[in-house]
Amino acid sequence: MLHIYCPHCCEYREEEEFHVKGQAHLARPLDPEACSDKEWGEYLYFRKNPRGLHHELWVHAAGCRKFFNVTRDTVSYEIKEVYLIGEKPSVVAASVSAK
Amino acid sequence: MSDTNSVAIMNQVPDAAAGVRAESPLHHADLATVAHKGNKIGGVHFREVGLMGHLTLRCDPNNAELIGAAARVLGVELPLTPLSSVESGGTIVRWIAPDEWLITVPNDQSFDLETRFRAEMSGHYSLVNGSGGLTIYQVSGENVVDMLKKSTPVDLHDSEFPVGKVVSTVFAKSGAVIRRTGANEFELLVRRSFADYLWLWIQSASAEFGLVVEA
Amino acid sequence: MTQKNRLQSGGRIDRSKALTFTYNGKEYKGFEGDTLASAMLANGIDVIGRSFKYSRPRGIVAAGAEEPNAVMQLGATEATQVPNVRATQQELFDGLVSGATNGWPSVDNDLMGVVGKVGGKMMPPGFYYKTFMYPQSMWETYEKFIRKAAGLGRSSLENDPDSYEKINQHCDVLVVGAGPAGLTAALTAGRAGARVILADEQSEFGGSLLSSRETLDGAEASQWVEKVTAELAGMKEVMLLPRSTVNGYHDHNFLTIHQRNTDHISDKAPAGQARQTLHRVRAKWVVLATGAHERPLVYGNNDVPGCMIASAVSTYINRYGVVPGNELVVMTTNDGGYQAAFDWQDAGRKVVAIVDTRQNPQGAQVAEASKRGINLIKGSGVIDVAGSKRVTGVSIATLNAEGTAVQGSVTKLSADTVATSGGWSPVIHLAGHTGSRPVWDDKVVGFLPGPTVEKRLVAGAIAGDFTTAGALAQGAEAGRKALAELGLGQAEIELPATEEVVVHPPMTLFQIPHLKKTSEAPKQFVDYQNDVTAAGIELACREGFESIEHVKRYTALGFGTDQGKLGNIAGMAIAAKATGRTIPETGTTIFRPNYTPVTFGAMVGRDRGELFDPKRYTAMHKWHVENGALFEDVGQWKRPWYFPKAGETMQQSLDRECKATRESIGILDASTLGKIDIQGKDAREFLGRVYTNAWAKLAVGKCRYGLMCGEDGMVFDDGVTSCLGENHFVMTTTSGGAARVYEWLELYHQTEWPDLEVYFNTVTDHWSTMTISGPNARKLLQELTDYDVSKENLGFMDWREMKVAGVPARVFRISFTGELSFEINVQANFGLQVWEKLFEHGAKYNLTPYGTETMHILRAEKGFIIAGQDTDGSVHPYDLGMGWAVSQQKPFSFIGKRGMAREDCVRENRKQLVGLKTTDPTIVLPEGAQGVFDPKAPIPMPMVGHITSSYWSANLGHSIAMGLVKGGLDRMGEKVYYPLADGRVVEAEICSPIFLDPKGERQNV
Amino acid sequence: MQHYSGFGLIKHSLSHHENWQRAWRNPTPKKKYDVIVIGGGGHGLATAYYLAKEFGVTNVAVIEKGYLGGGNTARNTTIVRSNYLWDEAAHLYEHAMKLWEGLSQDLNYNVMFSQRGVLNLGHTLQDMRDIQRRVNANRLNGIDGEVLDAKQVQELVPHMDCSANTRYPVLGASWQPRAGVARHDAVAWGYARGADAHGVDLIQQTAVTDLIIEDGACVGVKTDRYGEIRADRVGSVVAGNSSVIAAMGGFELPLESHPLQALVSEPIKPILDTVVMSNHVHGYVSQSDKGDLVIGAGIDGYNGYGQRGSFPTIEHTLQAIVELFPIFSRVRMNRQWGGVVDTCPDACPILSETPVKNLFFNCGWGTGGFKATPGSGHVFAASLAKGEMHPLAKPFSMFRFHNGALVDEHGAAGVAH
Ligand SMILES: Cc1cc2nc3c(=O)[nH]c(=O)nc-3n(C[C@H](O)[C@H](O)[C@H](O)COP(=O)(O)OP(=O)(O)OC[C@H]3O[C@@H](n4cnc5c(N)ncnc54)[C@H](O)[C@@H]3O)c2cc1C
Ligand SMILES: NC(=O)c1ccc[n+]([C@@H]2O[C@H](COP(=O)([O-])OP(=O)(O)OC[C@H]3O[C@@H](n4cnc5c(N)ncnc54)[C@H](O)[C@@H]3O)[C@@H](O)[C@H]2O)c1
Ligand SMILES: Cc1cc2nc3c(=O)[nH]c(=O)nc-3n(C[C@H](O)[C@H](O)[C@H](O)COP(=O)(O)O)c2cc1C
Ligand SMILES: [Zn+2]
Repeated sequence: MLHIYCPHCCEYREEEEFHVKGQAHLARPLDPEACSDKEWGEYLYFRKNPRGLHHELWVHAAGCRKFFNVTRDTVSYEIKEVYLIGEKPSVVAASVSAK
Repeated sequence: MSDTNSVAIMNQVPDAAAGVRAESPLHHADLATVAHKGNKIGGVHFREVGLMGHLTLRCDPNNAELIGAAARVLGVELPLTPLSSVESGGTIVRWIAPDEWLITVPNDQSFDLETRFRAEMSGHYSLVNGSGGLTIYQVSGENVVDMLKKSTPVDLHDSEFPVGKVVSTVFAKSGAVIRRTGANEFELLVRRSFADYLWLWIQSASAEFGLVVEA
Repeated sequence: MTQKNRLQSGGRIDRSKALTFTYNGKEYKGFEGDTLASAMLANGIDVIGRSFKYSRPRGIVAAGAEEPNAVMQLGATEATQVPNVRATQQELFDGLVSGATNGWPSVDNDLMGVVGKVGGKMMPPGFYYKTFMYPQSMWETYEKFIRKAAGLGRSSLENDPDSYEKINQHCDVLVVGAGPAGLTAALTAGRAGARVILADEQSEFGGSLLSSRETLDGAEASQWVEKVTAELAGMKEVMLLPRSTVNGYHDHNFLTIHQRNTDHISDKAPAGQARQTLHRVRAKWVVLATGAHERPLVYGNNDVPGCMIASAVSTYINRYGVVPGNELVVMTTNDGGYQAAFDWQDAGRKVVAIVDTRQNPQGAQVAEASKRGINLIKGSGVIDVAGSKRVTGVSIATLNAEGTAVQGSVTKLSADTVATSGGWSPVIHLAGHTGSRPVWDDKVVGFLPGPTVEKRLVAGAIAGDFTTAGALAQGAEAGRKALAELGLGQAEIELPATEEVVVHPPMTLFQIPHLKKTSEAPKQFVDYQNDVTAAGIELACREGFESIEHVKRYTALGFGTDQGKLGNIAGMAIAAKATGRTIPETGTTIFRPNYTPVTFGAMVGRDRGELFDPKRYTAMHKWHVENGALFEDVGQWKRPWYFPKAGETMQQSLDRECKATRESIGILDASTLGKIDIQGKDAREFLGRVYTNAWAKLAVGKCRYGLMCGEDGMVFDDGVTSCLGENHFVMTTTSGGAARVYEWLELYHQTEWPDLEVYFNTVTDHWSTMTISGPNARKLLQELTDYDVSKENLGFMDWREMKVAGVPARVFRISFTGELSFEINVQANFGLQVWEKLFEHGAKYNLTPYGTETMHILRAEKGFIIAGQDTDGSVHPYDLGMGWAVSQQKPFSFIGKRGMAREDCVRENRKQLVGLKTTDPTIVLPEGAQGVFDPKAPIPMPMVGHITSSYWSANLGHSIAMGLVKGGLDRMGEKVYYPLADGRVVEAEICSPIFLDPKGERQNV
Repeated sequence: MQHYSGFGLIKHSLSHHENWQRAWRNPTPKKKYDVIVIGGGGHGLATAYYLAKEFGVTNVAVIEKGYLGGGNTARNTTIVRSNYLWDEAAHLYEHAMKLWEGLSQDLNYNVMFSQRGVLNLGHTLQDMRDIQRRVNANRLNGIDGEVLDAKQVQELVPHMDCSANTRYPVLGASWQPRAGVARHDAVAWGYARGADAHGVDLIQQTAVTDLIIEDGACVGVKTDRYGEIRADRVGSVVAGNSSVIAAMGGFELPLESHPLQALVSEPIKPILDTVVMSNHVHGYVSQSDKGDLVIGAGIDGYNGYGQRGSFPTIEHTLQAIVELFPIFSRVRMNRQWGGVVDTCPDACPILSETPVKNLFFNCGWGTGGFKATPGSGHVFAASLAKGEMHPLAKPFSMFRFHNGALVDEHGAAGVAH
């Protein structure tokens, strides 16, 4: 069970207090009508789903109800960093596959 | 500088003259009788403090003007430190989130308080009366921590959870806002619809220590 | 029978407290301090069960968690039956009732044993997969027989009378295991004031020290244990948990401890006590000091009762005062095994020989053996034993230096007990639970915990140091390390003086060779519980099951309730040899929770029965109960379903409720609807983005219905939102959808549109909501308020503040029934009061309470949808014929707009919601019926959509239904057929879903 | 291939089982194959088997990074049923069901497919509506199924608490008598043995580390152990790791990999003959032929490749099991584990061409693909053989997530299996 630091409550809390909301930094296209079906479909459904470092969105559902970002290793489950909405992660995958 | 027209505020409490009985969420449990008939000694004490006025204030903690105005209305500074609370006179102010505080006053003062907020504050904030939806369970006693440990995953050790600390968290399969009010004294703010479930839970979790119901 | 194997003195049992227990219906005596196993051995019980596959007689081989055979049925009553209790871990209590889990008609004379003997040869690993296939139709019959043989113990058939506790714990250091290493770790951390939990599965602290005769500071080791335990017990921040197994190690240092509070007293917990407690621990640091398990050697017929591990023999003698036999042969690959012989001899029984597989062992133990005059046979091994229900003799042969082949002749000796030691396996199980893989250590001849991301330390035998001095020192060191990491300062403890031991290097040997090839040799068991033999493992490898995981799965190695604690390493070694690999190349299988099995009840705690899931109530709940309501579960809410009167059928109640509402007035408790207060100057803009329809112009005092879609354009919630002030709205959601919608709004606000000035607060529980509906609704309301509720003053889709029955209220004139309706909202503290007042005044109008079912009928008569019933996540507003609720003109591309414009969402012939009238008006279509256009089509029939809602309408005098039909909106008047399960085909005509008052005159009065 | 039979067992026992053939070879891969299947789980092995046996493509390699059948195939609760709601899914799963019914004989390997029936319980009125809807659809699609009321359920499962005084009483159930369970490992092994016998090379302990893409077409794979291996067509059948392979091809999939957990009790004497599943209280259970209760837990919300999930999920599941079967309260849990399930937004699989030519994906089976193993393998083999998707696979293109033609099986599949 994960132990997660809420950057708003400023302490660690149990996973049971949180909901995970999937991949972080998925910005809603500013002009949806300009998107093709393909682009809209990709926004809606297609995900990085990486094996390794992953930036994801969580909400402190039973606590302060604030959303925030977590960088977590999806294999070791280690949490590398927690950061606020609007911020960029400082821990990122060393090399993204060239292709 | 009032924006009372843009929001609807309402005195939700009937005049005393109307003779309307108010019923707290645990009214049906008839705690008075339970208290009378039940244990007189035990490791956990329970009391419902119902029918209080509970107002949720939301505003930007970095907006000095609003924060200052709130302090003027309340007579105390809003606690800006996460998970802290202040208590002054009959008023309790709890930090709930960086932009949210839960204020408790006697229910018949909630309209007055709301009116004063509306008069004093302007700009982007919200104030919501949630009095009907909340009740307070005061739990105390030698084994109160033992009982709470069965119910919530937060760390209740004095070093981690000093008097005055406030935590919104999971409580059994529901939730609660927990505030420590003394060495062996806590206040749980619970939602009306879950009140009966939590009451059953607390009875069960306290059974081994003996539960003293106060009314 | 007397306790023929009990020593007159010694051990940690209390001979003054005799206890009676029964095994297989026969009474025996033991003492306080015994385990069930030690008491059985004391009484000379050899056969305690039959093996799973071959039904071979089995005896006790170990003394702790690693025991594979002594798995018993426990319980004096039906309700307190527990299957598969390990006798070596079950403390004896007076009145304990136990039995073997297998064996028919009895363990001693088991008929399946004959099958095992004869058929055993035909049952190599994987035999199931190779047979029982033909003819295909016979499998069911074969399987019935296979299942007859399944299982060990049995489940109780009655409900558990006991309760279970669950507690959340937090600590600085969790120390697992209270042997010398765990004790010094805990003491060091404890002295610095750290919050420490020390857990040990055994009844007392001390670990291996409890069964050894070594001294600490010149005194019995147990004295030191007592001293340390007493000091720990006096520390405020230290929690001591004996009889507590750390069963799982989860991510981020979350561990669970299974504490058995009363299992040592009785099979049923005393009144008021929880039988077991599950501790859910979040530890800042974990010290694993779980010790090591001795490995038995693998040799011919090594499962005959009387074959044991050497350290267990010592434990029974030293800790329980029980010598489990008369004539002992020890076989060992290391110095450790000798101690059993010494203990045996000191207990006054005969040591036949020590057989050391090493060619030339030297050192203190060897010297001691010769001093004691024990027959020491070097460079040899026990290759076979004689006997079936008890060992009667051994065959000993000389081995080559590597221990891979027998050399020379075989000597037979008489013996009834064979104690073997094949070295020690560190108890690394917990270290592997979070994905860390163990690493092999040649010197230790065992696997050690691998690297981990957890904040975890190891100390003592688990770390490969098998000396007491090492354990003591490593424990203290782990304690100091944890303190340093935690920044909790420092603490020193004084370590007791230990006896010096000079150890001769062990030999790496697991399987004792036989004269014959393994496949032809007598069965050499590796995993007793699953009857896995060395030959079986070799066969698996030969057949291509080379990965150790394949070996496990093909042979069932380590699959048992002991999870292979005793046999796994030997099995891996045998597989390694068979495939020409090293042990580290072969590796271990994965360690998973539980370390030892955990009672379901303990995992469940008090979340069962009444407390399984919260029941949510409205302020009027008590009234509903008193007035005979039956309830429907809606999410966690208990909502009145309908209010039957005495003697009424459900349909009669519904007819009455429906009619009363349309003819006069009905009332619904609608408090469960989600309610969200929205404030801020951008509230209106926000609503425009999350709803499909327009909000820019909704005036203060007005209400509007809205549809909420996902980004895919599919409807997921709906409800009425009212404008309370220019910057103030209250949104209602479905009862089940409230939490989801609330989080949805916050998600968009916090992550997408933080610049919009708006705040959301849930007020669901704050308001009691009661809906009065029907032609007399206004009259009733007017009686209770001074406010003028006339049409002119409170129009349809208006709301006003007023007092109702003296209570300040917001009254919304909205309608889900199509009748003149008022939704009265008051602070919930006054809800029941107002509700009762309505009845006081409503009696003359026959005010009739109705529940969700009547609500469903009334709204269906009007064609109103219920999100989640008439929608399923695959319909958009146009599919529902609700294009009117979508504003394509809004400047902002609201959520759902782009989604519903995708190619598949705008194609022809989508399923659309329509009304359906059965040709025979008396037939009520079942909800969920599937429609076809051609009832004669062969199966598979092309289906065109299903019935979502369907009722008998007492008001209309015919049935009504709504359903999805392909292209339905363009097929008005056409027929759809519903072939039902009972063979009937019901014909229905597509129509408007608005069955009643299509112009909406009734609600507009 | 050596034929397996009871008679063979007797014969081999006379030679002390020394002469059994290997179930499969351990070959060194060739430089080039007609088809490479990435992933030696049940689906990958079935694909290879049918490619060779039914479609004549025998120059095939299966490349497996661990041991055969060690992925989700090794860790599922083995429930097999075909009572899916939507036509597209129902036809695909029923195709599999038909193959299950003769599989042991076809493979000459007893996969212990046991048609002991599956119950999907309903606890709310909406559950019952959904059950009616699904069973009616099944019936008209030619799939067996019935709606049972609580009393009938009680008769089938005498030890379950079907009384009215539980928190969420059992109102009824759907019942598919032909559904059941199978021995998961045997399925993988049976297909592996069959594929090997038809000439397929099974390359174990070898991970695909990259795809070789030339001119927009996939022409082979790179491996950690044998370097480059070329092929005319490549099929990826790696379940939870599909996004990883897709990234090698330079695209994303509409998938998320989550931990899904399961657990077994200690073996107990047979007490439960059917499979009981409840979406509402969130637990499902059957009893294996060894006697252990095989219990499926829920899915964790976060992405995870660790083959383990969170403890509360297990607690929650056992609460549900004890709620349904209060008598199991004193039974004990032996082992728990997790798998990595590839969940699709519509709870249906992806059987698809991809943006890369000659690269095909079979994935997205999520929490419930074991039951589809034969059908999935068969249909995917047909597609790989032809270079064009089989008609039963067509609705499951990954591109449905562009145009919106989802097949939403959440109601029927959900978390349940
Ligand atoms: C706990 C649990 C319970 C379940 N219960 C059920 C159930 O009751 N009924 C049901 O129908 N389904 C169930 N499922 C789902 C089912 O297990 C899967 O859908 C199914 O087994 C998938 O089979 P597969 O062959 O596609 O994948 P897998 O068996 O996972 O095989 C994929 C293989 O690909 C290999 N691989 C991955 N990456 C690479 C690489 N780069 N190179 C080479 N090889 C690679 C993996 O090692 C793995 O062996 C359950 C799943 C879990 C986890
Ligand atoms: N004679 C030999 O060759 C030999 C070999 C190995 C160890 N030893 C002796 O063993 C001792 C090693 O000391 P130590 O402290 O490392 O180990 P220990 O065996 O003394 O103590 C370990 C304790 O941990 C408990 N335990 C294990 N797993 C547990 C779990 N999951 N939950 C709760 N409790 C659990 C065990 O029951 C035991 O009480 C020394 O005294 C050493 O001399 C001797
Ligand atoms: C249907 C089924 C039944 C199982 N039964 C047992 C069992 O009786 N004993 C056991 O130890 N493990 C059992 N397992 C679990 C396996 O030991 C193993 O944990 C699982 O296959 C996952 O593999 P892993 O733990 O090696 O990652 C079973 C697994 C499945 C899928
Ligand atoms: Zn928080």
